[in-house]
Amino acid sequence: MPLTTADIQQWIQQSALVLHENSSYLTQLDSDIGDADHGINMDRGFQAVKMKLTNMEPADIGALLKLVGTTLVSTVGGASGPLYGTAFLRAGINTTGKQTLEAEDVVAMLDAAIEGVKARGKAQQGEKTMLDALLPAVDAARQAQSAQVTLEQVLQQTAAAAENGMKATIPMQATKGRASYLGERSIGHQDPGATSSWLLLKALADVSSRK
Amino acid sequence: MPLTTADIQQWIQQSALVLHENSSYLTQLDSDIGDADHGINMDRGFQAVKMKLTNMEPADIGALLKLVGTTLVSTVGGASGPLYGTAFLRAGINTTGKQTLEAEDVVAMLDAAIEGVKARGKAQQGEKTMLDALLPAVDAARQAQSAQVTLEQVLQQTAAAAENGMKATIPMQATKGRASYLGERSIGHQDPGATSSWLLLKALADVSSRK
Amino acid sequence: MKKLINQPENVVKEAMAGMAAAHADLLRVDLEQQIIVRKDAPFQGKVGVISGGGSGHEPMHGGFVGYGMLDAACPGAVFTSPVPDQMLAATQAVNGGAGVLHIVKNYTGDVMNFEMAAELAAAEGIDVQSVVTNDDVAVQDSLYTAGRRGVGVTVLLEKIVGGIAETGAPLDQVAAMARHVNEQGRSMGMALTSCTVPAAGKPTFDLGDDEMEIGIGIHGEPGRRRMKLTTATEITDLLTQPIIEDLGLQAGQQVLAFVNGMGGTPLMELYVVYDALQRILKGKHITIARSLVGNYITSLEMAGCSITLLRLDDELLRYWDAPVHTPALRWGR
Amino acid sequence: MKKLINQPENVVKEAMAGMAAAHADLLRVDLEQQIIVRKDAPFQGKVGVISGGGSGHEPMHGGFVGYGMLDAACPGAVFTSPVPDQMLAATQAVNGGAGVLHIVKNYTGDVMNFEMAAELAAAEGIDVQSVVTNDDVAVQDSLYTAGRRGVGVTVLLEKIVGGIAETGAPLDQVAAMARHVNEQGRSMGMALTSCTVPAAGKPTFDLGDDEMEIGIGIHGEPGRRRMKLTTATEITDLLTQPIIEDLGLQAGQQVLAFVNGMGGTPLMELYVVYDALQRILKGKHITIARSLVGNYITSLEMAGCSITLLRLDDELLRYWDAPVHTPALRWGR
Ligand SMILES: Nc1ncnc2c1ncn2[C@@H]1O[C@H](COP(=O)(O)OP(=O)(O)O)[C@@H](O)[C@H]1O
Ligand SMILES: Nc1ncnc2c1ncn2[C@@H]1O[C@H](COP(=O)(O)OP(=O)(O)O)[C@@H](O)[C@H]1O
Ligand SMILES: [Mg+2]
Ligand SMILES: [Mg+2]
Ligand SMILES: [Mg+2]
Ligand SMILES: [Mg+2]
Repeated sequence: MPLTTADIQQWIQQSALVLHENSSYLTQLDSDIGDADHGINMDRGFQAVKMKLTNMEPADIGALLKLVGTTLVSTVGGASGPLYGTAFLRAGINTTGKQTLEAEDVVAMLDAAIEGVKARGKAQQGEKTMLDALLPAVDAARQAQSAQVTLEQVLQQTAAAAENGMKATIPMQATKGRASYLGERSIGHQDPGATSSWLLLKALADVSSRK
Repeated sequence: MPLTTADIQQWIQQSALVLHENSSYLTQLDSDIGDADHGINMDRGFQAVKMKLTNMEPADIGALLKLVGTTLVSTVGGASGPLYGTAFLRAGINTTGKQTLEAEDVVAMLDAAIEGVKARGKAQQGEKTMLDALLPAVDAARQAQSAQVTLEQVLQQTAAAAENGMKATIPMQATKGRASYLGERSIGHQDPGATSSWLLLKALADVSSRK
Repeated sequence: MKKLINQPENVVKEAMAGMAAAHADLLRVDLEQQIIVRKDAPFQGKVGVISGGGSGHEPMHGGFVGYGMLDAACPGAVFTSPVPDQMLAATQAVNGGAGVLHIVKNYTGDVMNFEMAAELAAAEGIDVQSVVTNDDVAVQDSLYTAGRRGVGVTVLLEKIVGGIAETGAPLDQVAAMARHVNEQGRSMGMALTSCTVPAAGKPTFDLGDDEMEIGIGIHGEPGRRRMKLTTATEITDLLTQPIIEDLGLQAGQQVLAFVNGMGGTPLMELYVVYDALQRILKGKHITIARSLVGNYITSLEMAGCSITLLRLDDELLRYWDAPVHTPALRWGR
Repeated sequence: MKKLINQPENVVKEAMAGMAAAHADLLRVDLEQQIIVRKDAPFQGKVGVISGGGSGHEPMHGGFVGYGMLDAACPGAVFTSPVPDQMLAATQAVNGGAGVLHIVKNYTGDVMNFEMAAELAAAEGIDVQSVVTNDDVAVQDSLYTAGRRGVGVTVLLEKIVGGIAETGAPLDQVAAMARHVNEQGRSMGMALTSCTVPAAGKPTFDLGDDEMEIGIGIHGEPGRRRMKLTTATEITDLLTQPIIEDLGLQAGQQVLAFVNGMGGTPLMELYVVYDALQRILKGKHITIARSLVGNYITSLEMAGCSITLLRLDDELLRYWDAPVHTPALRWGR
């Protein structure tokens, strides 16, 4: 079963919930190698998104995701604001006018989102950023989709790959973002942005499973 | 045996030693009801006195005590500087030209010193200040002297009365000096200035005993 | 104890040396006599204005030496009144024949040391008058205390009195203005944390994680009472109401509102307190004609703040607005 | 957490409201758009100069808005870059037709948000140039980092660039001056204690009683290395040598020496550090032509300091000395 606009709405609501619940955890991760605000930033952004969504009912998935993107840009700040903001904006542009997403649409959407993150942040895989969760995730999505499994399974494998990617940031030395200032002292800590990326993709898989 | 100029020199040196050793203790007492500097102040003053005395040999007891007084005024600051400074100055004036002190001279000297403290600080007995050690001490000295005991015994009873007076400051509510700002919260703490007064009089008794 | 110092016993001297180097255009610092003097003092025919007190309250007083404020300051050891020798040297250094005003904060030690200095200066034929500030409403002004402490008003008074002295007003008038400012102002302070006297090496008092001290002075003395920590708005109210009452401030009157940091509290929080204060005053129809927000009379690294209100009249306003050029306060030139 | 605040989520707004009330003569504070604008902006024909960054660094940047310095500031959440909407609103508010300079500290978030704002402003036909400050020698400027952080030089740059903008210089020249200042300055900082982000509620890092962090930024990030606490003189040396080397400072050159407090360190200690600094420079025959000592770019209540040296030429000196009138820096008027 493809994802509908309502499912994507669900995803965003679920993301807001999960980020709210994990706000202290993300901030704690950011204390270790950053400035102790990542959870606060993400929570502020997604609470603003929730507020926005009580007042309007976007017509399609593209409109919805664009709204999420512009709201995040306008409320998150820091590094994660422009990055996640651009990701959702690009995802929205990629899905303009769509009411449903099949597995291949999801792959295309993730691709577009991640291209946005790369363009904005100029980071590559292995620099200990959210891309280390996102890039393996979209690779896994692509593989699963070409293996013709169900959409639910695609999304579960995507989330699993994000989780592995997130964990793989622990031994990395950061060379982008605030953690890079620490040099070798950044090694041994999990990247907060990679963690929030996993939480977002996990929320999408969970929504799809619950259908 | 009367106290000689050398004995008074001894007393001042012994006082410098005792105040140095008790500097943290006095400062701790002053932390509780003041501003955590009484030990530091007294130590600074008596170290300056010691320095002065390495360079000059006052001709008589009066000259010696005046030198102590002016040095304390110039180096201690705070409340205790003018008070102890005036006390030693008045003691010095009272003993001008003297090479020895009999018991009655000691009583007269203490009287003069304490009059100086009262004139400068305008406090009375029971206000939780150094006077609560000094006034009972001079009373005890006067009584002992009229009882015709030895000078050593006079000084021991003087010091004992100072110690009792010092302890008696614990239940008092301060109405003079910095501790008075605390109102009832000053109750239950021993006054730092009364403590340093006892240490000074104890040092005098010890010097006399050691003769 | 974590401080940017070398030996505790040298901190005052080294800080003075730093001031001397940083403000050579404004100040003459005499490390021997331990006084900070306006570079171009004394001025013939101008009343010299000096102040002094224990160190650890920076920028007060050394940071207030300069055009339109103090002619000299005498820093004592940390939290310890300076000694008469310093005050006498400062008095001599700024005496331009029109006499010298001693601005003294009401603490037993400060009062007694300045008294001795005034006696010595008088013996030299220098005309000295002393004004004692005692604006802290946290202390009852009764027989049972050493009287109210001099706190925040001292800063405002030094500025205003320095302003009138700059006009060439005679000593009587300068001293009268000082007494007038002191009468028109009241303060109260609170602490979130203690402070550590360098030579003592540990905090003067201990405060629980959820506690604050209300009615503290500026020497790390404990306050009148300990309370559970509450919001900035409630704290501001706790400090402001006694001031308003004691000053008898009425609707329609105008004040200078001064939110002072104790040294360890960030400016952001002081502005939060100022916001609460201005709402309280607005509610009572008291006009804030001038304001001052920042660390001006501190207590080493203590976290906390004090609030001072000074009732303004045209004259106070004029001398507050008059040009001033010191390391810590500067405007109009 | 012990702070003078109400709810952590309101602290930035309430501090802005406090600033609005305290500095109504200088500032227009828009709590809706979350920008602080010079009261009389925009000025026809004058380049608008704006800056912005996370809150918690007060007085930077809001305290630097006024004559001769910034035309507007955009405060973000604590330690979080503001969002493009704020920057765009500030850009619009100060655009007097001669274009707008964005002063951006080099942090990934700040750079990206300002980039987006500049794109939006360009789309509206506003001429925008951006200058990124990156003066922190604690960070290696290499492929392996996000580049050096913008720290103390930002304060000096905002003053000097504000000075030249006030003369009516065109955008190209104002931007070139900004790049020049950035090239001539370097900084390094250290912390004795951590700080606590209000919304996080506990210290960002833990530091032993005898430890310090060397090479910290201004966001409570841990530094490059942890060391045993040592004397002010040695700490000053640790911070100053890399700056001198990196700037290639030579005997006979003149500098502006800036000792900055991180928020929780008393002024007395900053002067002790300044004294150590001036002795080091004197030993190398480098002349301190101007100085600045105080809390100007802070990290909440963190105890510690940073040192900035800016090599001066006649032009920099002229614009540094030019009149300025902001809440936090004022001279010449
Ligand atoms: N250049 C970049 N590209 C991709 N992600 C980045 C980049 N820089 C930082 N990030 C991500 O942003 C996260 C930090 O976000 P956040 O704490 O909200 O912002 P800030 O660092 O401005 O405080 C990091 O954990 C990292 O995953
Ligand atoms: N008016 C006074 N008369 C007599 N002794 C006083 C008076 N005021 C204070 N003292 C004494 O001074 C002591 C404090 O001295 P110190 O701590 O050196 O000065 P300060 O209070 O200025 O810090 C008190 O403990 C008290 O005994
Ligand atoms: Mg962060
Ligand atoms: Mg004391
Ligand atoms: Mg004292
Ligand atoms: Mg941040």
